[in-house]
Amino acid sequence: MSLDDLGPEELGPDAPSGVEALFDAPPLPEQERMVEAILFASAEPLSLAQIGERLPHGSDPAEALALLRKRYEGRGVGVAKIGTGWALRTAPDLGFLMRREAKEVRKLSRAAIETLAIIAYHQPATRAEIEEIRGVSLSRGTIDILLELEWIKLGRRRETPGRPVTFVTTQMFLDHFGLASARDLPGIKELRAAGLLDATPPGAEAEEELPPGEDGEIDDMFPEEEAVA
Amino acid sequence: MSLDDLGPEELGPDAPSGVEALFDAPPLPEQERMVEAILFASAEPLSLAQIGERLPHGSDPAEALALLRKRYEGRGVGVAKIGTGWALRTAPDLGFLMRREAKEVRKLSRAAIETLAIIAYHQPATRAEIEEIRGVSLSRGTIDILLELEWIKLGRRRETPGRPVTFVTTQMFLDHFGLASARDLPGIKELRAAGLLDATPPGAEAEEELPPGEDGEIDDMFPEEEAVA
Amino acid sequence: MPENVLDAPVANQVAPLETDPFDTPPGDLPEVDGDALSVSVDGFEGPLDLLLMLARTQKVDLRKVSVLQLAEQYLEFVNKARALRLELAADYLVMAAWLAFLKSRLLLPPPHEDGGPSGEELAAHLAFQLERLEAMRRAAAQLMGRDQLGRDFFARGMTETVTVKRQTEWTANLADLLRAYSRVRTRDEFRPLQVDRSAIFTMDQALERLKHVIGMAMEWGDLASFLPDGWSLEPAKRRSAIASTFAASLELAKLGQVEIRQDKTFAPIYLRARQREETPA
Repeated sequence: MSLDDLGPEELGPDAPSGVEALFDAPPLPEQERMVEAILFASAEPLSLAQIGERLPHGSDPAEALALLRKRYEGRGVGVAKIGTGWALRTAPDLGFLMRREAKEVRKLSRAAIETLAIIAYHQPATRAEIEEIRGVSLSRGTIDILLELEWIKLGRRRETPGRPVTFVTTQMFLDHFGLASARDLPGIKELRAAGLLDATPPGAEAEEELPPGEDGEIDDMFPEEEAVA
Repeated sequence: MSLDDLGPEELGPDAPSGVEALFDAPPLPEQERMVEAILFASAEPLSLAQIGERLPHGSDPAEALALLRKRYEGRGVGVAKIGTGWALRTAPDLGFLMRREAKEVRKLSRAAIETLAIIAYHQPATRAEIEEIRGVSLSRGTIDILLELEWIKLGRRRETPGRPVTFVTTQMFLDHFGLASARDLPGIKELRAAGLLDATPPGAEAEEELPPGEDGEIDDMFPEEEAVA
Repeated sequence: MPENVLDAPVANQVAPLETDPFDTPPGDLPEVDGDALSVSVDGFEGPLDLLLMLARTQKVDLRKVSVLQLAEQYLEFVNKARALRLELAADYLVMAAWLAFLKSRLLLPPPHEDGGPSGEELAAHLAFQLERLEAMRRAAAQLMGRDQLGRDFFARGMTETVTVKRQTEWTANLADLLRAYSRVRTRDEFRPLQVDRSAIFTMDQALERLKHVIGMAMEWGDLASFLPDGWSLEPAKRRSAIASTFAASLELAKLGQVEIRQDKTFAPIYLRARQREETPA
């Protein structure tokens, strides 16, 4: 039996130190401490893989993280899931205490907020799709403010004529709004169930004469829009 | 005796709720949570008086802090006294895990980001091509920084006289900028539409940007650059 | 006829949307108040936004909105705005034309199978667009109403724990990268223009030539007939020659050597030498 096969249980916390111990993972409670320190020190959310990289060889980051999450339950600070990552964040109910820490948040225009919401709920979304939903063309500066905030980034180009760029939301977006994933956007299930994230009304015929202002772009999201008067 | 004089001990956690409760300090465990969140979010160590200022009226910061210190004993993060203040710090014995956090974050220089952008859009690109597009010669350090960041690497040598080395972007580059592929970078028209390109000089709209990474021949790639002195 | 929406105090119907505390700086709000004369489309973000506001005045679920009634409301709004001589952007007029077309489709008996969508299908799609826009607005408000990082909950305040090894991490974000490329490419576009001089007929050349040939032109002659030989065929050369010859003719007119005539806008321009005998001394 090689030393690598020895779990921390076999060796126990009192395992003899020495050369062999260098190859053992520390006991789970110690791993939990380490995950705590690692998450605490990182400004950005860390994925399980990233946490694992920093732990000693043979550690079990998932198990250690699970213990840590439990320990922080109901505390003033908690372990938050943000996309594929994890981070320590203060409990939302205590926000009122931190007023003086609060940064002045740039006031976004109505166009920017709606554009963000459309990208979040319809992602990946092209410029033409955003314009079609809002019924107006996107003004300069709207997309670039959202890029600057790092709330959106480029997705894959649509494989349709013109190969338009698409936009998707980022982990910073999830972090900012305290979302574990884009699936947790408020009301998204209801919107999907009501067909409001589709391109056409439920049961609509494929061939349609559409109101003006539509781009008639062909893509995954709006497959039926090609026929424009 | 006024309500303000009542410490949480007098009222206890089961103090009657009602109008008076609005003026009561929260129960001590709640105060402890609050101190935890306050210390976590603060950018500098806080004195007991400063903690007290942020807690609801009538709280007992010393008592709450004592509880918190006890809770964090032996954890991966601890309450540390720094000068006259208190702060949450990672446990000193776990410093070795944090070494990679001790980074000085600096914005990339303008020359470096421009060079990177040119490589991203025109890869594989030679030094001469980068210089031609930027109109200035490239300093050694610029390419070095990008190589060191592993955002660019050496591509195939160009089969032209002198067989110059070329540069291409890496997977790390894509990861850092949240791109699925270099082909998803927007073209000039899309940059302009997104408001990232401010000026529209007369006649500029005729320009059609090649999608990056299309691997065009060098002569096709820079057709307009021939007139450069 | 539905109630006159322009006269109706609709501000309260707009209200639910404006409860979003993060947005709608003053001046962004649609301005339709009780005064029939204050019709303004400034506050609306395009015809769809206006339609949505009008749809809300029907006080029904958007799924049950009467598109026919909505079309009438919109057309009435547009007519009123025109009667008041308000400038309406083109997209408002395009929408008006489309709604008039939709209205006719809804009112007339269904045409023979011409393959086009029926009025009902068009109406259903419009109702869907309105519902979807409203849904996105509500979603946007919900999103902004969530607890936000740095305002309601916080990341760790201090940035560095251990300063064992100083390491510089270079960073840049996607916006930086895209801006950098834009900057490089724009700089390119601003390079001094280098034109192939062979295609340029300079004003000096034109002046020289015109001075020489105009003396013989006692009758009105089309500007084009004064172009130098070989400059009329190629469009680029022709354009340059016309521009410089025209500029030269203005110059000569100023000097009193040439008369210029044009019957109406964009009509051909005629030149002739100034008739000396007609000039009072």
